[in-house]
Amino acid sequence: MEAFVHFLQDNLLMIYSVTFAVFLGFELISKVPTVIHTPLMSGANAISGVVIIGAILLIRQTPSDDYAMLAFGFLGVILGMTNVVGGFAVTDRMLEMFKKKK
Amino acid sequence: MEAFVHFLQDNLLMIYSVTFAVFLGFELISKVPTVIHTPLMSGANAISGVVIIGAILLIRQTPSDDYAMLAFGFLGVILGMTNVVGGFAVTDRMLEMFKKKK
Amino acid sequence: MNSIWFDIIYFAGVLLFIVGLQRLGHPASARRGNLMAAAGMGISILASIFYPMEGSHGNYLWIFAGMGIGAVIGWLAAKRVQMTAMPQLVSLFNGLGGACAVVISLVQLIGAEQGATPMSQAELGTILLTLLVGSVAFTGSLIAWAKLDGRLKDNALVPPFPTIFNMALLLISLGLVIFMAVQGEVSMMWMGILLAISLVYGVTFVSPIGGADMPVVISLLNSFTGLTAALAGLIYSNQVMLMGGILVGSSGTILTVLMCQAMNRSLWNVIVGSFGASGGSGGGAASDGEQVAKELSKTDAAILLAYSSSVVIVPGYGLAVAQAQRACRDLDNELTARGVDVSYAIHPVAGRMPGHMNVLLAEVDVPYEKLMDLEQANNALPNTDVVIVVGANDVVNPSARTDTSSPIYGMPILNVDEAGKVLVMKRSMRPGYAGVQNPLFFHKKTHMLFGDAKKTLQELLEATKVGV
Amino acid sequence: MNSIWFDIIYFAGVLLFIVGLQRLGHPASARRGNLMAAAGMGISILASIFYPMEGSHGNYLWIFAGMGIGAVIGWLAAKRVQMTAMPQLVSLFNGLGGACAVVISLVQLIGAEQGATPMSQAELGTILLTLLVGSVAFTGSLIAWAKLDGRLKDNALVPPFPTIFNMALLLISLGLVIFMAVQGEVSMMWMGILLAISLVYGVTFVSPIGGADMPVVISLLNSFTGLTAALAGLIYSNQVMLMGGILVGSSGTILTVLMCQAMNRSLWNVIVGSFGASGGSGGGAASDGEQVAKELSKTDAAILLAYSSSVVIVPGYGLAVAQAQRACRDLDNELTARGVDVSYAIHPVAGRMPGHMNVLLAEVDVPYEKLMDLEQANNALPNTDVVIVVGANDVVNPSARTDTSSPIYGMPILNVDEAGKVLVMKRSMRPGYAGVQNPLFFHKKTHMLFGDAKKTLQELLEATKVGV
Ligand SMILES: NC(=O)c1ccc[n+]([C@@H]2O[C@H](COP(=O)([O-])OP(=O)(O)OC[C@H]3O[C@@H](n4cnc5c(N)ncnc54)[C@H](OP(=O)(O)O)[C@@H]3O)[C@@H](O)[C@H]2O)c1
Ligand SMILES: NC(=O)c1ccc[n+]([C@@H]2O[C@H](COP(=O)([O-])OP(=O)(O)OC[C@H]3O[C@@H](n4cnc5c(N)ncnc54)[C@H](OP(=O)(O)O)[C@@H]3O)[C@@H](O)[C@H]2O)c1
Repeated sequence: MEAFVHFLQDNLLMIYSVTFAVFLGFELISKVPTVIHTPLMSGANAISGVVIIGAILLIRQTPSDDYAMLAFGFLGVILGMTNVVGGFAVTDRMLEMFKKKK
Repeated sequence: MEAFVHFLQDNLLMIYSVTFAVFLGFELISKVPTVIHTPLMSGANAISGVVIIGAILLIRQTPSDDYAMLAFGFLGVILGMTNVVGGFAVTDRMLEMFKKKK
Repeated sequence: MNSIWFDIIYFAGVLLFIVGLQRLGHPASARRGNLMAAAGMGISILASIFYPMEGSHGNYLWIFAGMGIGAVIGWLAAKRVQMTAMPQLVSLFNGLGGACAVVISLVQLIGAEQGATPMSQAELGTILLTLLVGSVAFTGSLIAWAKLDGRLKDNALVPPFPTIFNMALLLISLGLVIFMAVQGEVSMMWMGILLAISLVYGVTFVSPIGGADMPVVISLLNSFTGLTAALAGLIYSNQVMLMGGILVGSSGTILTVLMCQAMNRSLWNVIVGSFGASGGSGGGAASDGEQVAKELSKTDAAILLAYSSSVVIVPGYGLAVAQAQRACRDLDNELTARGVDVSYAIHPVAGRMPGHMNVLLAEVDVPYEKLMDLEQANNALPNTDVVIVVGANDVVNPSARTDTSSPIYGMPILNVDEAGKVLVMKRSMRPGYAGVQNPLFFHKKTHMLFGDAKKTLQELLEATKVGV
Repeated sequence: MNSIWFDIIYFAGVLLFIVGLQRLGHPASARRGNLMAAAGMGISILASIFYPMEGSHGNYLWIFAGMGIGAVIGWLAAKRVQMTAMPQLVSLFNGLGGACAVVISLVQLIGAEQGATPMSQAELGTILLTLLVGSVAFTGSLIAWAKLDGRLKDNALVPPFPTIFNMALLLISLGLVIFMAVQGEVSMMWMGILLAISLVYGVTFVSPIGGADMPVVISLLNSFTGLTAALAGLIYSNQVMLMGGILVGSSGTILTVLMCQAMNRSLWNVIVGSFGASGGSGGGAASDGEQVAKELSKTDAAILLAYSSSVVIVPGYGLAVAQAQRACRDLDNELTARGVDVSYAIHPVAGRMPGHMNVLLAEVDVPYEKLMDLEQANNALPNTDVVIVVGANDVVNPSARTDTSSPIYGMPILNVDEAGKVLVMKRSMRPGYAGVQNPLFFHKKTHMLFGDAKKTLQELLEATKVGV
């Protein structure tokens, strides 16, 4: 309980901004037309690749001779980067078709 | 400059939450039907009466024998409370009419 | 008690504001939304009264007395006001909110001047900005109220070269704020000057704008009040004031823009443009000398109506002016009793505020099913026998469809000229809000019934009852 | 350099994500929105590489090498994939994102076990949750990919009593997270068990869901990946991961709900319900013994088409299965050359993903003007001579209008039965996705053209060219 109260006190503004972000995510998407669902999903998926930053920070923290950990981090960066680049690229390809129609 | 950097550093999360609140305000309202404009304006006006909290805090901070300041704060509370109560009440009356139609 | 619990209540208050605003945006849930926002306000105010505070002097009596008085005033005003006077009242309330912010910032500044509360430059700047914006919201809202309430003529209190004049005032007051903030010290004199200029600016900002544009102005001033609440929240490091104020500030801004869009105008055009001010009063007369508007006697009109099978009523600003909603409903009842199919076509910007016509017709219990929105109406009009235009003008002006030079060009209108016959009730040939002539009045299908709308409707009712 | 500058870049990255998502929601601005989000990602990644960090060991070579490899793989995969295989690819990418989170959390946990990085209970719990959700997103996405790619049958890998089984796995894994977090210590064994259970749960969560529901599942798993990114952001106190992840998490959730609504189903029904799994494969046959579906020869059909003045083509999932878009376009060209007015009616949920039909038709350059949405089509259909239904079924099923017991009751459909004649191309009398019989096939206006859609269309084209 004590710890929880402390946590709230220290992170009040973070709680505000996270809550607002949740509402914002809802509101942004709540009225999109059906035809845009798939590209939107794909674009959101690419954004979720932001987790790659975790892998980058991991590598930076790892001592340069701890090869096992570095290999792990390296794998993480490859996975994340594939998600990011592939995700945005495939979304762009999907959307190309909408543009053509204008 | 120095001060500005310091300000940013200390208030980063507040800046996030304020920015999100701005976006949220926009998104919440951006697609409302015309017929709801007036009650919405009225409701938002009532919410802006939240400034009354400033007057309340002011009174609480003022020494109990500083009558001039207390009178000022008192005036502020009256003004703010009129805005709040009147605002929500008049909005409710406007919206009563929408309900009748259902 | 640990202050975190009160912070949680503030947080809940903010959430209630957000969800309340969201609900307010949909007619079906709007009332609940308003109540939710009110609940959020209630708990936030309570939390602020009991929030643990070092060096609190209590003074609860002052607080509760003030709240009690304000609540009673607000409640009575809200419950007693006429439906049609509601926009004014909202404006008045908004002005009070602005005044509250002015009072707060003045007290803070006086405290700083007496050296009671030391302040950083940033804090001082914030307080001065609160004073500035609050003052503008205060006097601006009062002017808007006076105009809507018919207490102030459209061209009263207008400074010479209003646009330049206002720009100058704005720059001077902003300059003063920066100057004082950089100085880091409060002088009573400079503070007084800033206050005076800000109050004047509020007046001259609103006075050149036409009375009919006041709803837009109120919405704009409302977002100003929101901004002051947010600034005050910064001063007190109070989250609920800050976030609530920001939400109102941004949603008020976008609402203002939406209102302008609904009239097919830009915000800039509303603030600077003057056609709102000239409309309605401008001379006009039947400018096109060759065209003639045909009149019709009340008896003939009554016969026409009684023998038609479908009638659509198009209400406009004139209905509100003449307070003819009851008479309109009576005629509707009579015709319906005779087997005529009567419905109403509501243009989104008919009248002077969004939903104006809905409000008036709801007042006399016109059932919801009889109301058609723009799209429904335009689908129904080609199959309608007679259209009665009751004090509407711009919203049925066909030149919006065709005349690219018209100020209302591009605004979607009710295509009443597609119906069989059109009866137009107005007092003269003067133009409406936008100040443009209406070719509908010279259309071969159109007949005019001149006179006050209420009187005309009552006479028509008589004629229908007696004559036919 | 002061870290605040990098924080500002992170902030800009978050803003670009928000504005990008907003733009992505409107077809006209979606492409720009995607690019904005990509730009936000680019600057955020760069900022994270150079963010001032105490005790950074650099290792830039590892970072850039990994980024290079990942970028090439992602780019090639995105550019080479067939249009129709895009949903699979998105699922695969999503799985990789989940895997990345798994790798990160594993390394953190191993570090904690070796005592390198001391951790609070809250931190430990957050990391374990990242591991759990990331693993589910990883294997779940792989299963979704395999199903969409036709590599996994609908009923493969389904555990006994799937709903109970999955509920149990979920509770066990959550229990493990809490248990380990409260202990405050990492043991390799428990960590291994949690990882294994989470990975299995991902498989068994998705495997009972029908292949046709995969778009919904992918969207859901995508919001899971967003959640892991946010959790990882908490671990690193990194704002852009936190906020970006939250945004994806919440918008992904609401998108999932919207997708379900478009099919007139609930999310719960998609996850637990099995009609998605049985549809399409179920027996069916012409259940109603008394009704007979009429067939038509290709030659007769060709004559009918050539002499009609307006033809509407309704594509459905069968068009995608048969890859008949080119054949469809060819017939369209031939008919148009003969003066027939040909257009396409696109139901919002035709096919197996939103926009599926638009994608296929765009691939063969059907001009935008020829496409009608649901509303336009239903206005045009009463004046249409012949409708060709190419492998669509549920979206033209009239029982959605009338039969309250039907699982698709209430879904708006294309009212093809209001046109003059209806030609239906499919291979058998088997039902479509929803597994319900379609009375349209027995309608007096309907004639069936049995066979693979591509072959049928090609034969029709021949018959039109030669025969008439
Ligand atoms: N709804 C909103 O939110 C809003 C807000 C601001 C501005 N506007 C603007 O207001 C206009 C609304 O159009 P509208 O067609 O409703 O009104 P309008 O174009 O302003 O015309 C009103 C007409 O009513 C007549 N009238 C006035 N008093 C009357 C009385 N006692 N009896 C009979 N007739 C009377 C006037 O003609 P006589 O003088 O000849 O009688 C006038 O032509 C639009 O241009 C819109 O853009 C709307
Ligand atoms: N769009 C989305 O986002 C989405 C996502 C998930 C689910 N859904 C659901 O999917 C359904 C879509 O409806 P729909 O009308 O497009 O498809 P459908 O109802 O699934 O019917 C497709 C029809 O195509 C026929 N077919 C299959 N292969 C064929 C071939 N090679 N040649 C000719 N015909 C072939 C099948 O009949 P035969 O087997 O007799 O040939 C089947 O009846 C809706 O129920 C919707 O709710 C949509």
